[in-house]
Amino acid sequence: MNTNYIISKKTKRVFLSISVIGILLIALGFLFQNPESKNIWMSVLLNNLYFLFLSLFGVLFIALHKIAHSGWHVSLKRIPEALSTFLPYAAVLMFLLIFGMHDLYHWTHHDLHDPIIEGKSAYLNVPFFFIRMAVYFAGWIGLSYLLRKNSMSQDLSDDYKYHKQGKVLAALFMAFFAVSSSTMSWDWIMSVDPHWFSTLFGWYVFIGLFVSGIAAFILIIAFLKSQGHLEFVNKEHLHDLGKYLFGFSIFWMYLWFFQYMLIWYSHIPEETIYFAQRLNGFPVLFFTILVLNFLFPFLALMTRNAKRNIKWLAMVASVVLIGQWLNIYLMLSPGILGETAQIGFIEIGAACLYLGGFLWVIFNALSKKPLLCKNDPFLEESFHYET
Amino acid sequence: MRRYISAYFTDEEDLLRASKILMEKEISILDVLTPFPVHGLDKVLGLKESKLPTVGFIAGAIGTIFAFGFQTWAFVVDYPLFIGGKPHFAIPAFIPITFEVTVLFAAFAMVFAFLFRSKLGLGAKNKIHDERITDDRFVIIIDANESDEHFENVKNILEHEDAHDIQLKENQ
Amino acid sequence: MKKYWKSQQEKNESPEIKTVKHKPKGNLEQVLDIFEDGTVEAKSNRRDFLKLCGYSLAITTVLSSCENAVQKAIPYLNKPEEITPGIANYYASTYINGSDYASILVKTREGRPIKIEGNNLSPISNGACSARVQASVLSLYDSSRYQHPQIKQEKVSWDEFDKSVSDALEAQKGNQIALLTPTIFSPSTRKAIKLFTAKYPNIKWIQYDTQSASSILKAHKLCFGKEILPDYRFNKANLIVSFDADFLGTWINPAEYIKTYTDTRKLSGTSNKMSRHIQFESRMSLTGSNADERHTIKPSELNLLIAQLYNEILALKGLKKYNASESSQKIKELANDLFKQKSRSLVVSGSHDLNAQIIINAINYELENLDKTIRLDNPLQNHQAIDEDMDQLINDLVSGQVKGLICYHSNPVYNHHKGDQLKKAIEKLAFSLSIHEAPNETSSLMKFVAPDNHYLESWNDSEIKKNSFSLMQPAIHPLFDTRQFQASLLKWSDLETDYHKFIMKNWEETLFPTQTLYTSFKPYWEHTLQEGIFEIKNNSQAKSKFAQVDIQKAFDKLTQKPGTKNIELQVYETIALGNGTSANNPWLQEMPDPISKICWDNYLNISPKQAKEMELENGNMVKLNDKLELPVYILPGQAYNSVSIATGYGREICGKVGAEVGFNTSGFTQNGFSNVKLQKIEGQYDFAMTQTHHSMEGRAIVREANLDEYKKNPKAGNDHKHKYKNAGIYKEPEFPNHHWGLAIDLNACIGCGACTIACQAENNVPIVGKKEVIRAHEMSWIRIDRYFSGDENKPGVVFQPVMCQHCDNAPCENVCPVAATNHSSEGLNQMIYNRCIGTRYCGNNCPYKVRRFNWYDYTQADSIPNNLHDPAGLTSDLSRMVLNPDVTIRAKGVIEKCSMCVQRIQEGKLNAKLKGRKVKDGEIKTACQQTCPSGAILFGDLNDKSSELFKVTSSGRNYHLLEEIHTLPSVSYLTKIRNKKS
Amino acid sequence: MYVSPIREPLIKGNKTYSQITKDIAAPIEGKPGKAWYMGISLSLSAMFLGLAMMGWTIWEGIGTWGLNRTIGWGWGITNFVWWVGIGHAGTFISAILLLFRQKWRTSINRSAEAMTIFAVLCAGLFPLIHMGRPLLAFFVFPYPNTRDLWVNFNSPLLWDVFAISTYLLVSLLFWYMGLIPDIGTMRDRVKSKAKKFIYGLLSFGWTGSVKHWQRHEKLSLILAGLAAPLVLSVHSIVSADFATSIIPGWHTTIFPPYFVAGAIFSGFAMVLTLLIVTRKVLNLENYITLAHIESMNKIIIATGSIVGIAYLTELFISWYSGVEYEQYAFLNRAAGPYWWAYAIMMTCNVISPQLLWFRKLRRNLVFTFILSIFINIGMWFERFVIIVTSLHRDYLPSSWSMYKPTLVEVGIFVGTLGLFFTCFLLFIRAFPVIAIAEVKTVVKSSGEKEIKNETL
Repeated sequence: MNTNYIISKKTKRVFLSISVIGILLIALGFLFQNPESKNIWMSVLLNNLYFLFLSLFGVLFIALHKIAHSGWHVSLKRIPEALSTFLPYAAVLMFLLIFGMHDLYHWTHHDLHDPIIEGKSAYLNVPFFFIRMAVYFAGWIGLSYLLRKNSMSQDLSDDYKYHKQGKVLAALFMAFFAVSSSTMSWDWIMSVDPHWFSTLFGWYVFIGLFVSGIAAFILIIAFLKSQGHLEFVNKEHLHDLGKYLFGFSIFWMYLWFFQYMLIWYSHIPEETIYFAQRLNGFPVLFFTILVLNFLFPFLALMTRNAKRNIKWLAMVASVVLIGQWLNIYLMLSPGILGETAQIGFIEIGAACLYLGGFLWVIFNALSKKPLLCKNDPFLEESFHYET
Repeated sequence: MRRYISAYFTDEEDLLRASKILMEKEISILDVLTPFPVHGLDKVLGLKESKLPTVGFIAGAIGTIFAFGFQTWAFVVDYPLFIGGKPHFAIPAFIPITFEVTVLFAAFAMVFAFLFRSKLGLGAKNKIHDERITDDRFVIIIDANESDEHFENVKNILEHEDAHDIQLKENQ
Repeated sequence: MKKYWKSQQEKNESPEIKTVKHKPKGNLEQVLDIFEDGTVEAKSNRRDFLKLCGYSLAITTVLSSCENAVQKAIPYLNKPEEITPGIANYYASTYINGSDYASILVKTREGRPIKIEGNNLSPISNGACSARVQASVLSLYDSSRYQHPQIKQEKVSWDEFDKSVSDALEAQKGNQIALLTPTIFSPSTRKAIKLFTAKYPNIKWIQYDTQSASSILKAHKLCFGKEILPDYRFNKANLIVSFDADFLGTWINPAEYIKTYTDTRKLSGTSNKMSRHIQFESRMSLTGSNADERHTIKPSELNLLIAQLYNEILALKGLKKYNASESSQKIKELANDLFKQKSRSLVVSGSHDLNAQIIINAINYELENLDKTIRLDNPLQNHQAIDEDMDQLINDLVSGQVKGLICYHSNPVYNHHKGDQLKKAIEKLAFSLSIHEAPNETSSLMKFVAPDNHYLESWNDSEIKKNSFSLMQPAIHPLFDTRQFQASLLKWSDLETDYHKFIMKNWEETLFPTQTLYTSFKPYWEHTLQEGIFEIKNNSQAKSKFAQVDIQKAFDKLTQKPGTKNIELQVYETIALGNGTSANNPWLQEMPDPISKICWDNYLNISPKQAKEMELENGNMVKLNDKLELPVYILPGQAYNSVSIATGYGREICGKVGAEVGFNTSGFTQNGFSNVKLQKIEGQYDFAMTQTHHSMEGRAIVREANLDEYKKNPKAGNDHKHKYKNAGIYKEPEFPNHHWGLAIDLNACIGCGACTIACQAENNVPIVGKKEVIRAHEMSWIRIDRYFSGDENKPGVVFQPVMCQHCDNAPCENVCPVAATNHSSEGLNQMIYNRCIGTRYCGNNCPYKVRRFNWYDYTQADSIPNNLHDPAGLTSDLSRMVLNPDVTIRAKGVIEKCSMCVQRIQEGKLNAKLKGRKVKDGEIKTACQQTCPSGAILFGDLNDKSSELFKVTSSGRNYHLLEEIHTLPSVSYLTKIRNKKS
Repeated sequence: MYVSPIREPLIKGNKTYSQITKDIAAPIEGKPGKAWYMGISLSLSAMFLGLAMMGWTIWEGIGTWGLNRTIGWGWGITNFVWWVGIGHAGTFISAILLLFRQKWRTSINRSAEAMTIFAVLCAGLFPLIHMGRPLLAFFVFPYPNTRDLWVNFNSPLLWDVFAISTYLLVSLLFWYMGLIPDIGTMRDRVKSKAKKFIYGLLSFGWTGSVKHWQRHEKLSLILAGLAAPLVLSVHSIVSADFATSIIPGWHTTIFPPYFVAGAIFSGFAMVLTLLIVTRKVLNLENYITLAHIESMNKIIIATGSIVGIAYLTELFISWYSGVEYEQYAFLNRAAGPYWWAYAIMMTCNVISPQLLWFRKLRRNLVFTFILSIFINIGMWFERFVIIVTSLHRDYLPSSWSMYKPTLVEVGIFVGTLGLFFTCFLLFIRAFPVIAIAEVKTVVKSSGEKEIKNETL
């Protein structure tokens, strides 16, 4: 069984051309859109977060299944591992925000005379913001590196101690992530609207992260399978991933709905203003997001066969990926750019540029190790996976 | 009067094997009775996928439309009240009940469909072949009306596949 | 409710009824017109039904409520001319209780007085009523009243009684007998008394007031040669200084003073003039709590301060000062300010010290306030008793010099500090006759009891102020076998006339000639009776002269009394109970004290500092003078080393409601103060407090500003911290026709609580009793929140009436599972009692906590038997007569709350409709608004751009309570403006 | 089906199918012991006490409770939410663990589902009797009436009516469908004619036919698929009772998922409380093994941590919000007059479950039992804290008040405990506590060797 993956030249060309298209679109954007620095920084933040989330999903997926004693995922674990290799790049990109804070975060302005924002200054201040950022990345990168290392060590030895160590690392990551996922979403996304607050927000962002990660995961599997790899991934694995996509799309909708409904219901201005801005400024986008992230995957993946068909699954996953990108866009842009913001060349171009680079990093990482791990005590279970 | 063969097994693996061979030999199996669901047996016997999910989906969809429609009708058309300054057509507030009714309809429809299709229910008088079937016996029931030769043939196969006991029974 | 549905159907079935549509209709029929009204929603009967449910208040009576079947319904065989079932009649009358006075309208339904409203024509009470007046209607239906004449507790007929009394009086002809009454300011009564004492010259008439003003009377006698209570005109004063005079609460004639005081303090429209009020007192009184500047002093320090102030004013005028210790900076400043406001200031004092009152007179004289803010030509006629007369009487009774006592409407055994001696003396008397409405500590000692009528059953007249007359007329035939005092006097004087005719004759002789409008008496009389009041125009501009009094002597006496280190006790009367005459009135008992928010009790007020020293907490027991054990209440603003206690409680012989409530203060004088010993003892006492947290916690609940800030910016103190524009996800509701609303001027509201009792009477709000109030189960629909701020020894006080805010985005409506509370198309938050299942979810979700739940069966409207909780006996057939038939009584387990007097709104709309016009602004008044003595509450249509309400709510002072949570209340508040010296 | 050798066996003692049947049927076939009689008399007395108190409440009025004008809900709704929460473990185990293919659920799902139903029954009583007019409770149903009134579909309490009744019915269906094959087993085992008739009737004519099994499995799976979001929805809707309001401390968007996590947390605690005793008394240690206890403990620590994070999130955001009412509400929770309730909640729900990170403690029965009771107490106080401390000091300080329960309220709560345990005790005498047929499917799914000395 050949489990090694080599990036073909064609693939490399595709990745490169995605980035080039991105650059071209950005150039067009500069020509026609007259972007302010705000627009540029907004795109940087948006794509930073989006691809960081995909990468974080990689670590999360492994950690989650490890502590749940899951067997079925083992044969697939190289892919999330590869996703997690993007984290250091994401860290560098996030730290670029040092130069864009003024454009992105209203609360960094000095002459506000806003008692509410002043009241938050113990938390919302630039130094602490970056200290927290450093802590998050240190934890994520460190633990994801250790988890990958642990996985490699298991490949070389059939000693179960690596299995046990892996569980400890996974538990540590889960604990760290449980807190940091919420705080990061407050820091980086919620504080864009510095008056607004919602306790559910962190979990809502988290579930978006999970859904987009699953979708990316499915797409990578579909791509690799189309290249003739991953023959050990059977329909049962796909079915489970399909169920994940299906189930978590519903869960995303559940959280979206309750956050919206509770605010709609109480109708307290300091909360409703968040949705009022989005509904008034972006009515189409507002509902498109619901369709792409919930209605479409829900209907498309309802039947058993839909979840077992790789092509169909990949198509749904692509839609969800677009939906989640738009979701983050709508969380950020009304706060940064106001209600008149539009998705134009700059936004799409920047996304393409990021996507090319991201794919390059991921597939590079995939090609460095065999696609199938060895010696994992649950590996055999994963092969014999059936309902 | 109907005759049939009851073949008793004590292990599901034997049962699966025997069923497979019987199916291959195109010997018609009337029924297989087991104390618990034996994994893969339905595939071996070539049973069609159950339509219960479809029933559930349709009933659920009816529930959705009914619940949402009813709330809308009651609040917008039949008796619009001013409540808390909210619009009469208060979509977010209608969702929870819509969801619950959907689940309720789907669940009940499926359960009734299951009972109806399986002829199960309060006071259903299905024949109990053997009291051990609900304990530890796996039974294949084969039509034995054709001929003695057929019976022998079947018996041989079954014995070969470790059948614990083979009986010829008659139906009143 | 059922009944009306039936008739609705019948109505639909019988077309001939429609033909008589334009005939004048009763209330009931008018209400039913909602079904017929074809203008807006003719098709939808159900919606109208709901409207009706919301207005269910307006239709269902106690007797035909859903829960109780109609037992008997006896139609009028011959309908009395003036009574139309379902339509209220109003009779102008007068409320007199001791020295309390109000010109009123009595609202009667089907012959029953059910509510008292103020008479707008009266210049004294100005259409307002105090809480006591509002509650007086309930006393009419008090089953503990004397129901027939008694001799030695034996029931007798009036004939027998009169004969026995006449015999007894004849027998006592040689002995001195006293007739004891409170101040009588009814000219006809005075005349009757004169006739009576003329027949029995051995009878000496003595007046006795529990709240005496004799020092003022005597001071005026000395200073101006007239023993009068002057006419204080607070509305003419720019600067008001009060030395311990609780003129908004209980001092002399508060009903009038509240009106005149608040007139100068309301900031309406363009006017931004406002008087300044400085109060010196030891107890935090209602007046003190409204002052712009309040100084806490011990009672004994009062005299010196008055003297010093006088000295400083003399100094400012360049006159010679008297010999007194150096005044504080504050007094100097005050003198300065007063001097600046010469002839536009007013200095009053509640002191019982004659010398203090002399100096006060001198101060006002020096400030040239006489004939400006104080007039002597229209003196008040109440509180005329002189303390010494009563002291003398008690001495004479004790010594046996006076051998008989006729006691009318006063209860000295209970409320005089020598009550114990008096009690023993009365027991020994050969002749004792009581003329009281209900048994009390004095009347129960007496041999003869001639039960008096309730004032709503009586004829009378009054002259509260010189030349200001009013008439009292019965609104109901006496409920019991009683006879009014004056009629008894006439009877015993052997005059064969009834008192009604007696009054008429008296008026014909004395008052009729003073006017020129009417040439014959009958129309004059009828007109006056209809209006209730009569004034003799008096354009005299008498210049008052200050007589030569020995100021030096008075001054020395004031300054010589050294301040003591002792704990000083003041006995005061509460707004609700006064001297305790109405102790059996549960409405007044359950009315929380404006300052302490405690009801059903009195207690010893001590200062926070003293409480700390003595390690006392609220409800700890103390012993006063080794005699009286009672709980303490730590009253912010009580002067250190002084304590105070309310009288009127601890009644022993009284109906079951008032008996044994609180503590008897007998033995402590009410006039002045006494030194006491205080000692902490074991025990903890539960107060029935309706508010237990006293700080606003820094929240913008009552918004206030000082006058100078307000002058610069009308929005001062009312700046919205964060207002979001276009924040709503859905549109704000709109109301096409009316949008009813209320505005409450926090500057005008003095916190007196009259509105709470008016609401109780109007809306049949049940009484729950002390135990239930302790459990925070009180039912009041409107409450007055009182917050303290700042230093607890010198606190600032604000009052805020809070009722249902009728939010357009009402949080309560959303959550009711059965839609029992919803919004009317006129912006009212309505409560449908018969739909309510009592989840209390609405109450939880109400940010104002104005919803009230029927925890028990308070009204006997519950379908389960034997579970009545009626501590005040208000479900007896007699007491139920007071219920307003336009308002449903509520069953156990349902929520109730302020309906913005929807029954009055409906009545106003129907009246307008009958006249074929729209409702006029100001035509409809809610019960709380109607009674408010300071006019702090304004009802109106927010949609009507020309309405007073619209003007007021568009002002910079207008704000909504908790507007940041976007409930869009229809009730709004106007900021409180203080006039502190900046 | 392949099972990794490092997995612990799900059923111990190398049981044959027949032995399984016999072991699980034993409690029904044998005579109840002293402990059972003591248990049932205790719970029956508690139940009757509760009934008496309920009667008193209905007769006299809600005034017999400690509520007041400020605090409209107290013990009643606290108990309601507590019981509903407990009622979440059963369906969670059966539905979500079924979807996630956690095989260990087979030993515990039956009793957990039964517990769910009993708990929901107890829960349902409270909204009923807390009403001022419980006799008119039928008003909450949208039935056609002479006045053509409908209910208020916007009210979370109405959503509750639908959610709780749907949940009860679907759980009942789910439970009963699972029971049918086992009732068949009982029918075929019992000797007495009467019992055979009853079990025969209740078994719906179950034969064990492969077609039945095929549909039965499909039905279970789809019902599980429906029940999973149902579980989420039910407690989310219960949380909406609070979260839709405008009361600080109630109105917070995290409530729905956090309530669900808390519900599962408390549900598992109650399952542990019951099963640790049940497995001992009914000799089912081979079926409900330490591995099961450990798995449940892992869910407890996971959900407990989620709840803990939610507490901290609420605290932080209340400060971050800059809204004075929010800030005060949470300050008041932690440091106000009810600080002790908050402290109990934090200790029992957040701090003590963290001990379960130690494998030794996860597998320690005594510790787990005590902890499970702690959690039950802690979760009760969580609801108490949310309801009472938020209400007693909300917007206008003038209305601030205190709440003290009366004996009537306590009695009703004790009564529902009695009802719950009565039902459970009757259940273990009437039906198999463990799903016999399902356990038989996993008896072979046991690993060959166990990895010892795990530290996590």
